[in-house]
Amino acid sequence: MTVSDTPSSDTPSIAVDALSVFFGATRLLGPVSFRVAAGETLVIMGETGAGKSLAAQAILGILPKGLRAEGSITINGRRVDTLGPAERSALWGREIATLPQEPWRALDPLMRAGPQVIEAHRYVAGLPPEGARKACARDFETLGLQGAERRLPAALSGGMAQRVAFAAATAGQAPILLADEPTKGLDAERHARVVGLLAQVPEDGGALLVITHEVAVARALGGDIIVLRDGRVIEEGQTRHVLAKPQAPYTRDLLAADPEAWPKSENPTDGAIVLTAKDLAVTRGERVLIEGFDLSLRAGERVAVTGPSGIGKTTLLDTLAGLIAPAQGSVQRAAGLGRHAVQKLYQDPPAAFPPHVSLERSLRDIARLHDVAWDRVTEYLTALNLYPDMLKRRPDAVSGGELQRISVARALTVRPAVLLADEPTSRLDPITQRQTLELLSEITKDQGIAIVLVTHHAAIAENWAHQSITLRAPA
Amino acid sequence: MTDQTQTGAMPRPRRAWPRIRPARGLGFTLLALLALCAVAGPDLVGQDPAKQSLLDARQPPSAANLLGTDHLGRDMAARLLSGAQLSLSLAVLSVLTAGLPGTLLGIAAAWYGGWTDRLLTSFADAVLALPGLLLVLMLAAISPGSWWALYAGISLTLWVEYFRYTRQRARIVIAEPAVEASRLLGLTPALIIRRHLVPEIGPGLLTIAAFGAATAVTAVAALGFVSVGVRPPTAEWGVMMTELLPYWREAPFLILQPVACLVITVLALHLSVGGMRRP
Amino acid sequence: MTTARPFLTILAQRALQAFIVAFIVGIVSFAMMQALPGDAAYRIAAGRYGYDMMDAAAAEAVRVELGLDRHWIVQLFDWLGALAQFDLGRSLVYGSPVIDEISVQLGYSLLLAAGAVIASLLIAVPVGIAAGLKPGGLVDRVTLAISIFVRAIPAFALGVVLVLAFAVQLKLFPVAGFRGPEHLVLPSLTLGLGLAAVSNRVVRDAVADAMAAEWQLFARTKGLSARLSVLRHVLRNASLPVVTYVGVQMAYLIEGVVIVETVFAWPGIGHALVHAIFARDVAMVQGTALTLGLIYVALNLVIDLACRGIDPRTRSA
Amino acid sequence: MIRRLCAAIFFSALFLPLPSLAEEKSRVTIASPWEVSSFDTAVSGFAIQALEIMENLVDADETGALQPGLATSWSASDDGLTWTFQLRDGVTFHDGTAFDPAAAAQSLTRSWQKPGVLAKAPVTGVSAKGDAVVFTLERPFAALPAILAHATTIIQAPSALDADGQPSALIGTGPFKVERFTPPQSIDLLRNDSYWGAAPKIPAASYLAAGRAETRALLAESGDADMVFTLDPSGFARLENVDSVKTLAVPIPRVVTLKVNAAHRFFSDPRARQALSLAINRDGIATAITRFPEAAAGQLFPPALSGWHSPSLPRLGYDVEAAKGLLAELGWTAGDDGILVKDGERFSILLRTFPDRPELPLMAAALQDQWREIGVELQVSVASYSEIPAGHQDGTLHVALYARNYALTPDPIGTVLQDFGPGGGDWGAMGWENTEVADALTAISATGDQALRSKNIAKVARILHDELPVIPIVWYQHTVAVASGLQGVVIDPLQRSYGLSKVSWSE
Repeated sequence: MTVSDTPSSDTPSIAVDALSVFFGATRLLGPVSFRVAAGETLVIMGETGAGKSLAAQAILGILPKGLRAEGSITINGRRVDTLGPAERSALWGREIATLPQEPWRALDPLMRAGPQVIEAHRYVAGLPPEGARKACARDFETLGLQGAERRLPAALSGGMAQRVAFAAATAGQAPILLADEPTKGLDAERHARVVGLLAQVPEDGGALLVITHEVAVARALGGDIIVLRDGRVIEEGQTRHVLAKPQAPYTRDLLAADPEAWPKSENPTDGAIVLTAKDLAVTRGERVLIEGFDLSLRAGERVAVTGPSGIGKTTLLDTLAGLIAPAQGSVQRAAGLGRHAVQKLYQDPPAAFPPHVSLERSLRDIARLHDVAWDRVTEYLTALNLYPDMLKRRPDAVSGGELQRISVARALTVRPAVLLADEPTSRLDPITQRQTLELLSEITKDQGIAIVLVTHHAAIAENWAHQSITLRAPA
Repeated sequence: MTDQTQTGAMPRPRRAWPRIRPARGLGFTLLALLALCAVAGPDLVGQDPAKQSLLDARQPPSAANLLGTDHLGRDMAARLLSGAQLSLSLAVLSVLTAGLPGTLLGIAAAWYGGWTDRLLTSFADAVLALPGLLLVLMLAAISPGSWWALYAGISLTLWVEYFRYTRQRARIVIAEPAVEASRLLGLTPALIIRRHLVPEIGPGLLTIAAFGAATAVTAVAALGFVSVGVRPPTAEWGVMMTELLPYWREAPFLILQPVACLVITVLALHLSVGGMRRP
Repeated sequence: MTTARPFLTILAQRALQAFIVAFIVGIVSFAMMQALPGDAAYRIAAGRYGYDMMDAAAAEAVRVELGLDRHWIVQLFDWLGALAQFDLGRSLVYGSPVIDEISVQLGYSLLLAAGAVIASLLIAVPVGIAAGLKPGGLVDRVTLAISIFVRAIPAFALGVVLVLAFAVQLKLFPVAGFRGPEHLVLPSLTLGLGLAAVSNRVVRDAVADAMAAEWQLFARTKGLSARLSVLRHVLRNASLPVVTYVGVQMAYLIEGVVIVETVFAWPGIGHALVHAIFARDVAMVQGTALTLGLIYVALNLVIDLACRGIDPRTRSA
Repeated sequence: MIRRLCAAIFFSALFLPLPSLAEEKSRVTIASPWEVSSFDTAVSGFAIQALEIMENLVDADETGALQPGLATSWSASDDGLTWTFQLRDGVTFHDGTAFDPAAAAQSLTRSWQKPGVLAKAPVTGVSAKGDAVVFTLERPFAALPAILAHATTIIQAPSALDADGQPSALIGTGPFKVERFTPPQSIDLLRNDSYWGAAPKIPAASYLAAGRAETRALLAESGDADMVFTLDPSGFARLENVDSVKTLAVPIPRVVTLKVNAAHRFFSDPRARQALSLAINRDGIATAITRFPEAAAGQLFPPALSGWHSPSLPRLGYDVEAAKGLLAELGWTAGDDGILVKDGERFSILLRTFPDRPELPLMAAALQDQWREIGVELQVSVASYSEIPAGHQDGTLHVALYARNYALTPDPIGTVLQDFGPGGGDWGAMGWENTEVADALTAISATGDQALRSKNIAKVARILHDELPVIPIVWYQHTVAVASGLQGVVIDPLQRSYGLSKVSWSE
């Protein structure tokens, strides 16, 4: 990490003083102040929508239109918030590198992985073509990506895409790395690899700024931490200390919400069998993903299904829902169950609602079609800690946690016997995740609804479900 | 609340075309005015659009003839107003009769997929491969001078565009989890179309329609140019453009008038549609 | 979303489409020509001899000569049978082989169409990019207004105005005719402007979409300059919808071609088609329609291949 | 990359040295509306003749007087049934083959068997005899030489026909030979250096068919075309003010006429036809539409038709009240909407016309408005002109508007006989027969005696003027724009020739 004008060791790589972000007169974030020096790590943690990402955007100078930042930002000893857009963008890749939230979407879909890294070496680091190619080959080797140079982003797994993005982002040898939710949607194994990659940065003398809602990431990276809530700093200090002895109640809640800390669920009720799968096989194209899957689902039962990414968990769920005909074996619903007795919950709640229609409209449609009184729907909403007022909004105007609960209420409206939930909380912060899953278990227990939860979180499977099934690829 | 900063790296700039509230109001005002002109027709200026005065041909605007007179000494204002009736109804009708089946077939192709999709797509491709002009000219030849033949021919060549656009967009929407969820929840196809498809593809369709309205009128002009037209003394903007072309040097204000009417119509449509996208 | 199709599959699909198009075009144009009111012998005689020389006697002579009294099924099978031997027959009006007529005129029309597409791209691409880089900006709004205006002007009016400006006033290009490349400029520009009025908005949308994509932002934050990001990433991604749209536009080009050919006295197939329809020259209509249909299929093949060139997803995976 | 390449190609196309513009001004370019689509003289004869590629046995000067062409002299036998045309010696076709009686006879036989003027003449045979071509007739026909001056009787070389007997090249004997032919738009010509007559002064010429009058006017204005034929009134008015061109308007024997179905119950009484005629504002039409006020047709035969136009006939007038009176005499009364009614039937008729001559639909619209004044409702159908002969044959036609050329051949008798002879004609009278006219026409066609002809012509003209089987509206002017540097331009009112062989560049 040698840059010609390396700042002296006591100059922080990045210093933020009283940074606030406003929408009109509304303060969305701040004031926040922090500094990260070379070889140090700072983790910004907080609930979903706490404005964490705004901090990253303000530092880079890419705040969305209509938002305005105040306070000072200094990068490598140079005040940047007063600079024009062109000068700020000149820092990108050279002084400050950024790891994207969703690596798949951050890679050009039409360009192969190799060239996307090579061009960074060539145009950002200024290497000659041959040198850039070699540097890329070196990166791919170090990152365990050998052979992926000719692959298109669509042919990369999430973890691989994140590593390609890492190589591309850091090719310019910037001394600072900014990572916004780098582990979003990754399974446990990939999660660990990315965290390992990040942990390497301060060790190599870089400054690392990570934004995350996962306690495990903060724990693994150490350094300093800032806990945000509603855009305000709740607590800060050394990560080790804060995680061990949280002072603010909110931080305590956050830690307690870690699935590892959840109590083990009680024994299942002995309800009637509502859904049976026998010798089920799931295929993708010609490839057999899952074979010989058996399941007898009882009313009120909670079953968790875990397994590595790409094993076919979602396809299995669709087969159970009857959306896909089984490649082999059978799925049978108990006699008397109607067409709508099996419902799904989705990973990305905004994608599961018609985006241009108010939530109330969506829910009323369903209530009307199934002859359910509107009062019943509002009862469900209240039981899920939602107030009917928010239904006036569109799906993109409520938080992910709220929307997931609304989708639970929506599913309950059709009086299902089985709920199939596909990673319903993977995009939510720990507190919201816990609340959502707790409400789900309460309601399904009350209503005698069976639930199959697909998750990559071993602790959730262990602690929340009555029964946990781990899928493995057939030999 | 979730701001976009959470779900995406950055809020996307509006995909819509330049969108300004007052502009939209202006669009609706213009449309209302045009509709008024079409409904009231030549009565607005109290002149007979067919009445000639050969010796007063090609006169510039005056108190008696607000917009001047055409090559046969007919009042331009009265003819433009009378033309508004035909042109606007042609635009609306051809957009409707091309847009409705085109959109419905597009949805059907996307909804059922498989053979239905392949069949409809091949059919649309074959229609595109058949020179549209051939179709229009032949229909016009079946009933020379008839208004309906022109309109039917134009409408027949325009539907493919709606089909292609709808099919392409609807395929994406239908594949989304939101539609799957709605199906599982028991929404009827009609309701799914209303709640999911219409809001998603509507703005794009309206843009095509706005362009299609212009296409319909200029198509009449183009047909007039190859000597396929309506019976005199019918006034229609496209027909007038062709009729007045010979006088473009000595009286350019004549041909500019129907062109200006069409520009205003298309502009009004675009402004009031607000978002404008093409497939 | 994109399905990978091997090269041969594309060829086979297009070959099948070509066959279907040939069949449909032949049948439809024949059927419609038969359905037209009026006596074909009179129309053909009119087309041949002009109105000074055309009369009932000429029409009767034509009827006997061409065997128009035969049942339509016999006439259709005649045409299909000849077609199977790659014979398009002789023009009923001119007596010359249809293939000769088409081959001369088609060359000119293709030249014109190519000129128009190039002109439209030369206009639409820079304008669309300029507008798409800043959606909602001044350039965007001004070009939108101009697009609407150009769209609402009939091609013939645009043509004569261009001639007045560039040929009569500036004396840069000839008014009409088709001697050298300079004769191609104004007709191409007339057609190209009409096409560009729509396609610049397609380019603009595609560029605006690409500029808003997360990968574009990442290309910037990883250190590429705005220029490099546009050149290396945005343009390529934006070109996909544009290329597809150009393919669709081709189908509509033929209408414009007729007008422009007439205004610029350009010997083309659109013009020939119109005349053939008026003169009930069934053989010419069928031959021309067939040729145009096959060209459309061929163009689609080119578009498919171009998309494959741009989008590696359709090749691997 | 591709984009750059395309741009390079396009721009290099833009800035290539412009050969035709840079070329020294020696080639004369003609623009005219008429397309040349075929090698067949029966189809494209007019252009081939006017461009002097092929020639007739008989030529004609601007007044219509017959002149020797490829035949040096001709004579009829005493019974008038055999005509002998003595051919010119030492003439060769453009490809070097000899022009001889056999070639001439072959070409003429082809013309005779194709629809055209020769097919309508009472010919029974064409043959080569010695150094002459001999026609045998079934009855005397004085107009035969005139017919042999017609465009469809031009002589093409036998080598122009392909194996199937279809013409596949333009090979004639004229002062210009074809360099390049691009149907239907253009013909490039080179001087025929072995021409038998006076060689043209210009080395090369081009013909460009530009269908639109706007294009032709712009061609003239820009100087891209040196002789532009058939201008629209607006373009003509504009070019009159352009210094680099001269405009000319020559009256020609073409008349816009209205064919009336005299067999129809509405029109069987001559008074009905007279009423329709009286309701036409010819001056208005001539002033506003064709813009030659003096060309309002006061009678059928225009002054350009020397020998047939008779100054003594009273002009056809415009008198709406008189027209109404005549119709009232016939029992028509105005209905509620102002349209006349008789026996419960509205006076509503369909006019057929065609768009090939752009002024016709305009005049139709004018008639529509003018006849509404007298209570006649006119529907206008603008379609193929073949609808007119077709409507004539099946009797469904009411009225038709078209432009009739009475000098298709230098002697109008052929055309007039066709139009007003027994049974009427597709482009002439319908359901109207007059034995006096028929007899007079037969007499004219059989004799060469000028006094006898004049007497009979006057009779025909007078009867047509009174009875109005066709109602004349305006006479045509042949409008031409010529580059001011061009000399020796002669505008042929018969439109048989563009006069290319006589023009030259000044200096």
